[in-house]
Amino acid sequence: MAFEKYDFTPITQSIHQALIENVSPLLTTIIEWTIIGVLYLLFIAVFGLFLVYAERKVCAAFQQRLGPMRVGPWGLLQTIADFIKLLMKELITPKSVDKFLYNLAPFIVIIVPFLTISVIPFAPGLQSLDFDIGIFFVTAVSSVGVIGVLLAGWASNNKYSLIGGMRSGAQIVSYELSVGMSLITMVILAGTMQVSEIVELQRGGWFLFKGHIPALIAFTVFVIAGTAETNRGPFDLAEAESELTAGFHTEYSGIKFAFFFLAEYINLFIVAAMATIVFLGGWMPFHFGDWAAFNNVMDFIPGLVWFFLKVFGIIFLIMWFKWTFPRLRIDQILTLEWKYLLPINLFNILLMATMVLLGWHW
Amino acid sequence: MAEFSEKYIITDEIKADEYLVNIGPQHPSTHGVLRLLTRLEGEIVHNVEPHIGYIHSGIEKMTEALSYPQIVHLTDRMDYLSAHMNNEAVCLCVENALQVEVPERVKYIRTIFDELQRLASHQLWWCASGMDLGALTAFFYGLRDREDILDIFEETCGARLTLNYSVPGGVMFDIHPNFQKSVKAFITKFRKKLPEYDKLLTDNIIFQNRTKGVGVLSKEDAIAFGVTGPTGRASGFSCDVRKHHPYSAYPYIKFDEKLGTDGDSFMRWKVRMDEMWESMNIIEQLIDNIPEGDFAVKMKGVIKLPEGEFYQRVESARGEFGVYIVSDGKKNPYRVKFRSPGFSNLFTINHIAKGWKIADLVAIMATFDLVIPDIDR
Amino acid sequence: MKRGREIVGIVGKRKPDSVCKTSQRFDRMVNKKNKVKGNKDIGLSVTSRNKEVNLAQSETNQAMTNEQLIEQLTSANPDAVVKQGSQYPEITVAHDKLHAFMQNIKSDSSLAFDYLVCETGVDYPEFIQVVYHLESTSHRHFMVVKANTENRETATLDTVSDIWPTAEFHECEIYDLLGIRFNNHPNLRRYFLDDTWGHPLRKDFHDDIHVVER
Amino acid sequence: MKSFFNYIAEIFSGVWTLLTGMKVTAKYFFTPWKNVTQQYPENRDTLVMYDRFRGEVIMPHNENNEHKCTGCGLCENACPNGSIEIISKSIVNEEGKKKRIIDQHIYHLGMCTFCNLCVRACPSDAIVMGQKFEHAHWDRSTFTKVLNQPGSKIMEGIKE
Repeated sequence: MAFEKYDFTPITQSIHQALIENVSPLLTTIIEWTIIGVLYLLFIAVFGLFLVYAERKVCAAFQQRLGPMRVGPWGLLQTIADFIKLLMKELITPKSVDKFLYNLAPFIVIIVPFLTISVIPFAPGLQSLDFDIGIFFVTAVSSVGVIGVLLAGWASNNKYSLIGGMRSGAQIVSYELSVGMSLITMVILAGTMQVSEIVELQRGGWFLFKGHIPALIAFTVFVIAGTAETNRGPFDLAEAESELTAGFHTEYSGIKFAFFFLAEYINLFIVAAMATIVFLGGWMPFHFGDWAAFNNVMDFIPGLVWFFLKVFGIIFLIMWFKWTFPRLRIDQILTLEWKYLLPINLFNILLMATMVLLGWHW
Repeated sequence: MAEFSEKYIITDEIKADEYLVNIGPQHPSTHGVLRLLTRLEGEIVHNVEPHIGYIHSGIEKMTEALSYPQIVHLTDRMDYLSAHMNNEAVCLCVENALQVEVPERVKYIRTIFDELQRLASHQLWWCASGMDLGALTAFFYGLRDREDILDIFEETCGARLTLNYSVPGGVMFDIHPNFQKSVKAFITKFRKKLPEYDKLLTDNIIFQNRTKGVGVLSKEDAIAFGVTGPTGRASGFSCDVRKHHPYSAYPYIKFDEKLGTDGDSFMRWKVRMDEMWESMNIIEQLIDNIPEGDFAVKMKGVIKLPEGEFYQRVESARGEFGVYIVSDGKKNPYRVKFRSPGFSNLFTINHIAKGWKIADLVAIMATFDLVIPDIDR
Repeated sequence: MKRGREIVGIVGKRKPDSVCKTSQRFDRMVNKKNKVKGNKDIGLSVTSRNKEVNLAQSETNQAMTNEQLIEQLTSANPDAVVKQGSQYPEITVAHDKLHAFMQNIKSDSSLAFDYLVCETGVDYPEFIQVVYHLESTSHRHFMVVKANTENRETATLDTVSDIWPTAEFHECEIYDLLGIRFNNHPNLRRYFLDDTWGHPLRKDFHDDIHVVER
Repeated sequence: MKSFFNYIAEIFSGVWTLLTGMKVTAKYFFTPWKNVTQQYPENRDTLVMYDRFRGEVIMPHNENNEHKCTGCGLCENACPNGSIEIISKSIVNEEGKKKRIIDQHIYHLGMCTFCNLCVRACPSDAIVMGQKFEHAHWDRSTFTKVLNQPGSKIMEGIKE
């Protein structure tokens, strides 16, 4: 197919080939690690900044405002200026905090997206780790982040932070379940946990359309639970600013605060990316039945562009939630999970399994 | 005063699994510098003790050195969201004391301004409590529509917030030639916007779950605690001064007093939303019928009240606002007391927030519509 | 703790354009649900006070005129001083009989002053006066009760916070600004000012640091 | 069974209310030309204040550097904050009579609450409310202004 020409495999292969011919295998591995690390670091920094800008613009548009307009054309450099400000700010460590845990928490929080992002295929051949248990890895690793939030809440020696941390703990632990369940639903359909293979299986059609009703339900549940897991409104109880001022990161300043901030947006990206991969066919272009002319045009758009288009679509949806709805109360959040999402999910898994068994999917 | 100091901080001993949280003086949901000393167990509120006085400006003391027109301008600064009602209260009190009958035109203008001010205040309340409940977009929609009212104010009075439009004997200026046109344009526009408010929050299932049944204030408690305004009416306490002790042009018009039954946060919300519709109805009844005439009667250069005590109640956006003037016949009052609705309303918060979660405390505070300068005076 | 989500319905009369369909649908649905459960106290409750200003009076048996009111009060309390020609019926009670008097006018069904509108103090050269503005929510009477302290130095009065809870907070304010101690008050503390301040609404209050006098 | 249907109905009606809310915000998102933000310092040229706007107290002078202030002091009395001070001086006019005229009409902008009482009190309409509202300044002393321009005279025909 036409979009095969955007495959990144030849590039990565040639770099690997060039290295292995010239230096020792150990050095090759080290250099490759470094390149990947730097690339991800750059991606996270740039994409995080961009997402912050995008959020400010999107929320401004929802609220009939213009958003940042002063720094750079249309305020494009605003987040960079903010980032520089955060870098230069004094790192305040309050007197009676648990210093070790207080300093550790932001790092745990920022490490998680780094780990998770490694299994995400951005485009054909552009993926650093291709486990055969990729989905499992994502669900396992992403729940580590809550430890950072809990540590931050506990170590800050601040009651607001503690409440925020505890809320976040209860919330994320609950919603892990729904995220996992809805992913399992799709794993049943796919028959594999390998991320690249899941994307490959959607060549003939996205899972959202292939699995029709149960996939749609799973997608809805995944988006809701994903929003909750990233601590974003209407589930932003952990940092509910009208109740807890800033929740678990009240006492953090400067770059440590930036870590929390950045991690939130990268987690947002990861949720959107997982939804894209599992439900919307990852980097696969949109095909409409047997309409060859349309499909060929779609094939000319590179996989990377498709991937990010879908990711931004879901990020926009999640932002739309945040800027429309009021915040839930902690018991209502748990009610939503245990009384609504979980039963629906369990039922949905059953439905999906039946469907796959009987071959009712497309 | 030392014997009272030990009671100053904590009224009861803290139990083993309780902890104290200071909500305020600088907290996003207190809308000012109110400090709520809250005893929590986990997230459950056990006791709330309001501490006020952070922006006490001593207006009652200041008035003792000012003449009556000058007092009027100070009342803008108390409940800045119902500035015109406060102005009107002082003016009515002075006029009653002097037995001055103001022209019909003044009464109509004042009533229209009252209702516009009530609309502006309720809009700010709507958007700010939306923000308290986490719906930030509501904040901007409310401010956007409030802007139109403030423009109308600015066109006629020259100020947006601290109007100082009523003066003893009338109003400061005649209405602007565009006034009627712009008010009508605003009402046409706002009638379309209010259902949008409902769609965005009132109907929203998350919002309803957050507010329904939360913070119930019974009718008996509302009366006993002197809770007035939309907050009291949501509990079924018929306390509308406009109905029971009509002043200005209120006797001439037909309007409903919106009474709730449940007294929960949702009812308080609903009563205020309904009052906005009612305010628009009132304005529409008056705006075309403003009689011709003077916009003020000629008062003496130095206004001296006869000896005696005078009390005037008006319905401000937050409840019953009262002015109590004790005059000794000089040009300055002997003593002025402002009965502010917020002061009485605030102190029920311990009574009704007990046993609810900290997020509900925010919802209750939001629906109480507190303005801190009104409480502190 | 009761966490019931009773449905409340629509208050007052709304214009048709204000009726929100989704809300009604939701209400109807939950109503149905609650009926199944057998909750009787649920339903749309539309109340609105209509045109008559005197609705409250027609609900109750009779409304007294101000003269009748004064007459009834003075017959029960012969030593109370009635001021003539004032804006509202006004009665001055001796400070030692204040609490009993207040209890009586609250509990007497023909008076039923259940709403303490305003409580404040005025500093006079010989005494400090506490002024109570009272209203009856059933009869819609309005009355002013006054009580003088014995002197200005040891100004004390009985609290009425056990009769009207709102008085508790107004009395704190009066204590803060005028320095009247209220006996039996549950939690008399200063609301606005620091302990180092005097009582600024007293006429002899002077503060060279904080107060600029012209 | 009925409770199960209620459960389902609750979910759908709940989601429906959420979608109505999202429709409202979406309406504004997709009509960005209706945005209400004003880019303030940039739109200074087109910014028109309402004619009654109370920005500061000014004393209009005509082309002959004449004003209408007689120095009667009514505005000083009317001001609640003491932001107006009138310093008058005695001169001998052409007829040889002693006459008090205004020397300096001092206006403390920093103390002014823009209540319009001074303008109302003025019998000869000498002072009016100006439209300027950008009063922020580095130095507090600039807030004390002398309203009558140097060398200005009182206009002819203004009654004492």
